[in-house]
Amino acid sequence: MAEALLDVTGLNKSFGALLATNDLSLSVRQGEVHALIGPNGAGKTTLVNQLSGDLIADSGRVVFRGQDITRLPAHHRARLGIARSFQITHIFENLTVAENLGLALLAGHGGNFHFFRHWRRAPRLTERLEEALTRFDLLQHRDQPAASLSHGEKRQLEVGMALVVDPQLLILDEPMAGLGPGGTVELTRIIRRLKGQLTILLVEHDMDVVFSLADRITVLVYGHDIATGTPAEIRGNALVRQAYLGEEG
Amino acid sequence: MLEVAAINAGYGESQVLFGVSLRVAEGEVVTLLGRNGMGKSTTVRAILGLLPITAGSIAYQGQALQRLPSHRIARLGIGLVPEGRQIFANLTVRENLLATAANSRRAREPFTLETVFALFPRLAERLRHYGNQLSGGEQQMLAIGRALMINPSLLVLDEATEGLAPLIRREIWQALTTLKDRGLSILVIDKNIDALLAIADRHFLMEKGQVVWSGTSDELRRKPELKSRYLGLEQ
Amino acid sequence: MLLFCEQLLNGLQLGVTLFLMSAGLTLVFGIMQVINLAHGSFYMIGAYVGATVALHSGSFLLAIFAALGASWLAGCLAEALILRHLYRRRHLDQVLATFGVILFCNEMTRIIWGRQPLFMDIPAALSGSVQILPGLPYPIYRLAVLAVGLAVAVLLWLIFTRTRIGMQVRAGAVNREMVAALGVNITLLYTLVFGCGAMLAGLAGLMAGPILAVEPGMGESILILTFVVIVIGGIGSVRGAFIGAVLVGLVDTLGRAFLPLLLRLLLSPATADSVAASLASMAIYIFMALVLVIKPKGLFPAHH
Amino acid sequence: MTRKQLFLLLAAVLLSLLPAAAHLFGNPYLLSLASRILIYGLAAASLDLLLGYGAMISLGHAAYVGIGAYAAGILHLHLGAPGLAPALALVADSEVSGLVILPLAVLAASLAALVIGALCLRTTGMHFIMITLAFAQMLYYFFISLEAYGGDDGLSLLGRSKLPLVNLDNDTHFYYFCLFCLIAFLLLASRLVHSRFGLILRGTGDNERRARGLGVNTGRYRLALFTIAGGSAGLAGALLANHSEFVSPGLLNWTLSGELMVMVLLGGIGTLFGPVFGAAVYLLLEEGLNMYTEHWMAYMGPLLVLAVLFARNGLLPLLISGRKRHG
Amino acid sequence: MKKLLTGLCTLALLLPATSFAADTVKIGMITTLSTKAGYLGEEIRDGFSLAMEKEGGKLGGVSVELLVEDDEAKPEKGKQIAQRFAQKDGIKIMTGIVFSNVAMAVVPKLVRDEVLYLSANAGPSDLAGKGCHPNYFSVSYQNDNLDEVVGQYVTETGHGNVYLLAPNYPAGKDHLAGFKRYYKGQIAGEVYTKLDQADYAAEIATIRDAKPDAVFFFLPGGMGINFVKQYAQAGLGGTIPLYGPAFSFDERLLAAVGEAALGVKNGSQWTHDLDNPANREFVENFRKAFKRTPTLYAAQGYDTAMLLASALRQTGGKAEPEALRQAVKKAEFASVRGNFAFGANQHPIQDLYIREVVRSDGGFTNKTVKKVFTNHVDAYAAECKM
Repeated sequence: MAEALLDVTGLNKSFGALLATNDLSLSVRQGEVHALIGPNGAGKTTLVNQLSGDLIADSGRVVFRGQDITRLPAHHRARLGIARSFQITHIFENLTVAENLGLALLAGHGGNFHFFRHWRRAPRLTERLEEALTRFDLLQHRDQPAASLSHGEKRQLEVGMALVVDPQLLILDEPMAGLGPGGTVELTRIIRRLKGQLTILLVEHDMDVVFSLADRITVLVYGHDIATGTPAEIRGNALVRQAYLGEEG
Repeated sequence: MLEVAAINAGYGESQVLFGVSLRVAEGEVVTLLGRNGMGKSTTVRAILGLLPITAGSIAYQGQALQRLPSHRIARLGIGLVPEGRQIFANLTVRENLLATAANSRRAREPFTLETVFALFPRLAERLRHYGNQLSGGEQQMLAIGRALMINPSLLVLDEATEGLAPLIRREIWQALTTLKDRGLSILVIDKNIDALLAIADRHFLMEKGQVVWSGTSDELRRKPELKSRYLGLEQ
Repeated sequence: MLLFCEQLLNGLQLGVTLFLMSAGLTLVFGIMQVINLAHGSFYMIGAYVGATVALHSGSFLLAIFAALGASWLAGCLAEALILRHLYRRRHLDQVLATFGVILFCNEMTRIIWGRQPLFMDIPAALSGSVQILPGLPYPIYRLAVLAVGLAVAVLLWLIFTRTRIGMQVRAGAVNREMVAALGVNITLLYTLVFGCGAMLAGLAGLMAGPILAVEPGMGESILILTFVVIVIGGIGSVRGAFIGAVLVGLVDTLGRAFLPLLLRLLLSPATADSVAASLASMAIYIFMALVLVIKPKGLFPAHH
Repeated sequence: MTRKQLFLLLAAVLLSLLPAAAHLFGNPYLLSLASRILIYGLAAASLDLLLGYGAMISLGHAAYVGIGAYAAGILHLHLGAPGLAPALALVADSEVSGLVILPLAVLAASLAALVIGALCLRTTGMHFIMITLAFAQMLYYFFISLEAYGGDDGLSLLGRSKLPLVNLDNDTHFYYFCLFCLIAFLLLASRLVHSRFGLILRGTGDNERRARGLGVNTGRYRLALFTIAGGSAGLAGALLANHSEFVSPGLLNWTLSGELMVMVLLGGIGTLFGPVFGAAVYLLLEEGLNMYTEHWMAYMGPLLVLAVLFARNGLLPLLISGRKRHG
Repeated sequence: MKKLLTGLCTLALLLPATSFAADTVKIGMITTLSTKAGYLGEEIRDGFSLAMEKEGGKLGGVSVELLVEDDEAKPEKGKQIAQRFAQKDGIKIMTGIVFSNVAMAVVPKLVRDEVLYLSANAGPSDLAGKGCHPNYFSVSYQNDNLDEVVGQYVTETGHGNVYLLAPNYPAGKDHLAGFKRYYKGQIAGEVYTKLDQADYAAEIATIRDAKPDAVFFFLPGGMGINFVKQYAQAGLGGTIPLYGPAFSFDERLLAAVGEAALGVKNGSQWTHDLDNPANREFVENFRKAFKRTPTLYAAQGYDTAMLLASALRQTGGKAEPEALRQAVKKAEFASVRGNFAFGANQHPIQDLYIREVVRSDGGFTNKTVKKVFTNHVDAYAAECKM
C-alpha cells in the first residue's frame, strides 16, 4: 500500500446546529487521483476548506506529509505544497493572465518586498512563466485581463495557478462546473496528463470525469465518509447507490 | 399554463441555456431531468425572473413573464422551492412560513399553517426553532411549506430531495402526490427518476443547456437507454 | 452617589438619542449593504422642519408629524433617486454620492432658513423638572426623550419579531433574492425601510431641537458618533445598535464627568484637567478602537 | 502614442509652462493654486494606492496628511528656535532644514500609519472604513488639545523649509518643487504597482482568499502598503504646511478624508494619475463655483452625485478612452 | 479633447478679472458665511455694506468694490482667500475675519506684505501684544476685553465663588484668563469641554454638585445655545446666575435660545440701545434694510467701514499705505460706540458695558445695565513694541 500523503482523522465542523463535517476520515495516497463525491450539501466544500486552511476544524486531525496542519493558516499550508482551485472560479480578475500566473509563482516565497524592480524581472521567473503560459495554453492571452477570458479559459487559468508552483497535493473543487463539453474534455486531458506527477484530490459531480480519472473514490453523505474504494467498488456498493442515487433498496 | 419558448440565458459572458423550451399544463406534474451543470437550475432561475433571458419568451397563464420582476411572477402564482433550500436561517420555522405568506390569487382554500403542518407534521414540532437548527430534510419541508404559503398554482421544486435520507424522501414524494391531488401543477427537478416516474405526467431531459428529449412517463420507461445515458452512474 | 446616578441618567439619555440615529443606519448597512453618510442630514431635516412648524403653529404635536413626515419623505427620495442605484456598487461610490448629499443638504438649509440657528422650545407640558430621587431634580423633557427612545426600541423589537414586515426585513437581510422570489416587492420594502430609518433620524433631530442648537451641519457631529455606535454594536444588528448606543452614551458622559476627578488622584490639578479634557474628547474613539481590536466585527455581529 | 501618453505629455508640458503663464498674465495666485492642486494631487494619489490597488477603503487618510503637516510645523518651530538639542542644531543652522524636516515628516506619518494600520487591518469591509475614521478623529481631537502647538488655533510657520539649490520661499521654486515631488511619487508609485510587491498587493486587493491560498501572508503586504501610503500622505502634509505656512487640526478632520476620497473617485480610481486630475477638477470647481455663488456647495453636492451615477470609473478614464466605449 | 479645453477655460476664469477704473479701491472681506457660524460673517458683511450704502456705494467719497469670500471658519481656507485677494485681485485693504484662529493664520503674513488689515471682530492677544504691527488695526476689541468687564462686574456684585467653563482650545483658555484678570474671588471649578460639544448634561450636573455662587462661561455660537438652554432646563437658571461675554448673547442667538437666556448678564463694548446719534442712525437704518436688530458684529462691520471712509476721505482717495495708515490711526469718525480711539497697539481704547437679556416685543434683546470701564486699555498694550 502506497504511503499516505494526506491523512484526515475524525474531523468535525459544525455551523450552529448544522454538522457540516461529521467524524470524517480520509486518506489520500501519494500519487493517486482521489475523487470525492456526494450529493449537494454533503459537506464536500466544507471539507476542502478545512484542508486548505480557509476554515479551521472544530476537532480532529489533518496530517500532511507527516506534519500536523490542523490549525495552520491557509498561506502556510500553501507553502507546504497544498494548492487548490475553487468551486466558483477564483482568479485575479483585474490582473492580466501573465500577472495571475506570475503571482502564483511568486506567492510561495516570503521575500517579495521588492518595491521598484518590475515583477517580471524576479530571478528565474521569465522561463518559468513562459513555460507555464505554454503548458496551460494561455500564451496568446498573456497580456489580456483575466476578466476578459472565456469561462473555460478562466478555469484553465485557475488550474494553472494551482499547478504552476508544483504542489504536492492539488485540490480541485468542482473544476468542471459550468464548462461546456469542449472545456470538459480539454480540462480532463490536462488533469490526466498530471496523473502520476502529483497527488490530486478531485471534488466533482460529473461522473464521466470522476470515473475516467479517479484511482480511488470517497463518498460523503451528511459530512461523513460512507465508503472509499476503487471506481468499480464504488459502483457496486449498495450503500452508495442508495445514498447518492437515492435508489431505495 | 407555463410555456417556456426557446430561451437563452447565462451568467455574464458564459451562456448556459441554448434555446430551452418546455411547457407545464394545468394540474400536471412535469420533471426536468439531467445531471448537474446541464442548466436545470438556470432554467428555473430564468422562469422566476432571477436571471434575465437573452432570447425567447416565457408565459404563464397567457401573461409574458420575461420583463416582470421576481415578486410579480411569484404573485402570479409560481411558488419556488430553490436549490439548496435557502431557508431564512435567522427566522424561526413559524416566521419562515409567515414572512412571505400571501394569497394574491384569492385561492378559495388557501394554505395555512395548519394545512402545511398536516402535510409535514415534523414542522409543527419545531415551530420555534431557527432555520439553521433544522436538519436537511426539515429544511426541505420548510422550503416547500414556505412556497405553499404564497398559495401558488404552480410549484417549482429545484432539487427536491437531493442529499436527503430515503425515509425523508419518501415523505416528500408523498407530500407532492398529495399536492398533485389538490390540483396543484408541479415542475420538479430531481435525479430520482424512479420515484418521479410514479408521480409525474411528463418529463424533459436536459443536456448541456438544451432539452434533448421530452415525453410521458410511459415513453421514458420504455427507453431505459435514456436513463443511463443522461442520468445514470453507468457508462 | 447622587451625582453618579444623575450622570448615569445623562449617559442613558444620550445613548437612546444615539440609538434612534443608529437603528435606521444599521438596518441600511446590514440589509442593503450600503454606506449612507447622509443619515445626519435626515436628523437635521427633522430638527429644522420640527422647529419651523413648532415656531409657526405653536404646536409640538404638529411639529412631530411634520418632522417625521419630512424626514421620511427625504429618506424615500434619497433612496429612490440615488442610493437604489448604488446597492450593487462599491462602498466607495456610496461614500462619494452621500457626501455630495451632505453638502447639498447643509447648503439648502442655509439657503432656506438662513445662517443663524433656529429656536425651538420645549413643549409646555414637558418643561420643568421632577425630583426623581430626593435631592436630584431632573428635567422632564430629558426623561421624555429617554422614554421615547426606549419606547422606540421596544416598538422596533416588536415590529421585528412580531410583524410580517419585520420578518421580511430580517429575511431580506440574509437572502434578498429568495424574498423577492416569494412575492415580496423587495425594492419597495427597501425604500420603506430606508424611509423609516430616515424617519427615526428625523425623530432624533426633532427631539434634540429643544435641547440643542438647530443649525446647519448639526448632523455631522452626531453622524460620526452614530457610526461609532454601529461599529461597536455590530453592523446590521438593531440589538447591537441599542447596546452600542447606550455604551457610547455612558462612556462619553461618564468620561467627561469623572475623568478629571480620577486623574486628579494621579496628577497635579492643572495637568489633570487638561489631560482629562483631551482624553474625554477622545474617549469614545479609544473605546471603539479597543472593541474592534478585541472583536473585529463588533459586539453583536448580525448573523450572515 | 496612445491617448493616455498624449494626455500625460500634454499635462506635463502645461504644468511645466504654468509659472511662465502666471507671470505673463501677472497672476501669481495661479501658481499658488496650482501648487495646492499638486499637493492635494499627491495626497489623493497616495490614497489611491490604498483604494485602487490595495482595496483598503480608508476614511482616515487625512490623519497622515495632518501628521506630516504637524511634524513639519513642529520641527520648523524648534529648528528655528534657540537652544535646541545639539544633534538637531547641527543640521538646523546649515540652512538646509528641509533635509531634516521633510524626511522626518514622512517618517512620522509612516510610523503612525504602521501602528494604526496594524490595529485597523484586523478588521475588514465596513468595519475597516469606520475604524480608520475613528483613529483619524482620535488624532483630530488630540491635536485640538495639543496646547503646546497651538491646539485648535493651529501653528503658524515663519517662512518655509530651507533646501539646498531651491528657495522654497519663492513661489515659482516652490511650485516646481511640488511638481518634482508629485512626479517623483507618481513614477515611484507606478513602479511600485508593477513590482513584485505591487503584483502581490494587487492580487490581494482583487481576491484576498485566493492570494492566501497561493501562500501569501496578505496581512504583511497590506500593512506595508498602508504604511507607504501614510508616509506619502505625510509628504503631502509637510508640503501643505510649507505651502500655507500654517498647520491646524482642521487638516485631520474627516471632511478632508472625504474630500480626498472624492478626488480619487472623481479622477479615476486605480489610475494614480487620475486622482491628481480629480484633485484639479475638485479644487478648480470649488474655486470656480465660489466665484459665482456663496452657495457653491449646493451645486457641488449634486455634481458629485451625478459623477458617481454617470461617470462610474472617474473622469480621467472617460477622457482618455474617449468615445471608444460607445463604439 | 473638448473636455480638456473646458478645463483650460476654467483655468482662464481664474485669471484676473478685468480691472476696474484706477480710482476704485478694492476691499477684501474674508469672513465666515458657511458652517454653523455663518451668520456672524453675514452680520459683519451687512454692517459693512450698510455703511457703503449710506455713502452711496462709496466710502469717503471714493468708489470702492467689496469682495466677500467665505473662509468656512477654517484657517487654511482663510489663508487661501487672503492669498487670492492679494495676488490675483491686488487688494491692499482687508477685513472681516470672525475667528481668532483664522486671524492668527492669515494676518501676520498679510501685514508683513504691506496689506492694511482692519479687524472687524477677532482680536487675538498675540496681535495686540508681541505680534502687533503698524498695518494691523482692531476696530472691535481685544478678545479679553469682554471677559475682563464681566470679571470686574462679578467681583463688584460680590460673588465670591465662581465656576468657569470654556471649550478645550486656546481661545477658551484666553477668555477664562481675561475673566480671572479682574475677578478677585474663589474659583469653584474650571472645566474645559470638547469643542463643538452638543450635550452639557454632564457638566451641568457637576456644576449643580459644586454649588457655586455664579457660573462664568465662554461658549461661542451653537455651543452657547446648547449650554444656556440645557442650563435653564436643568432648573439652574433661577438659582445660580450665569455670566459670560457678549458672544453667546447676540440678538440672533437669543432668538434661538429663547426664554432660557432671560436675565443673563453679559459684557460688551456696544449695545443697540447706546444713546448717541451715530448709533441711533445705524440701528434705525439697519433695521430698515435687514428687518432685524443689528448685533455687535454688525456694529463692528459698520464701524470698520466708517473708519475706512474717514481715512480715505483724509487721503483724498489714495490707498497709499503710509498715508492711509496714518489716517486710520487718527480714528476720526463717529463710532456707534461713542468714544473711540486707538491705543499704542492700535487696538481700541473704549468703554465697556454690562448688558442684560430682556424681553422686547415678542423677542429677546440686550439692555445696557451699567458702564463698568471707561476708556479701557487692553492688557497686552504694554507688550507691543511698535
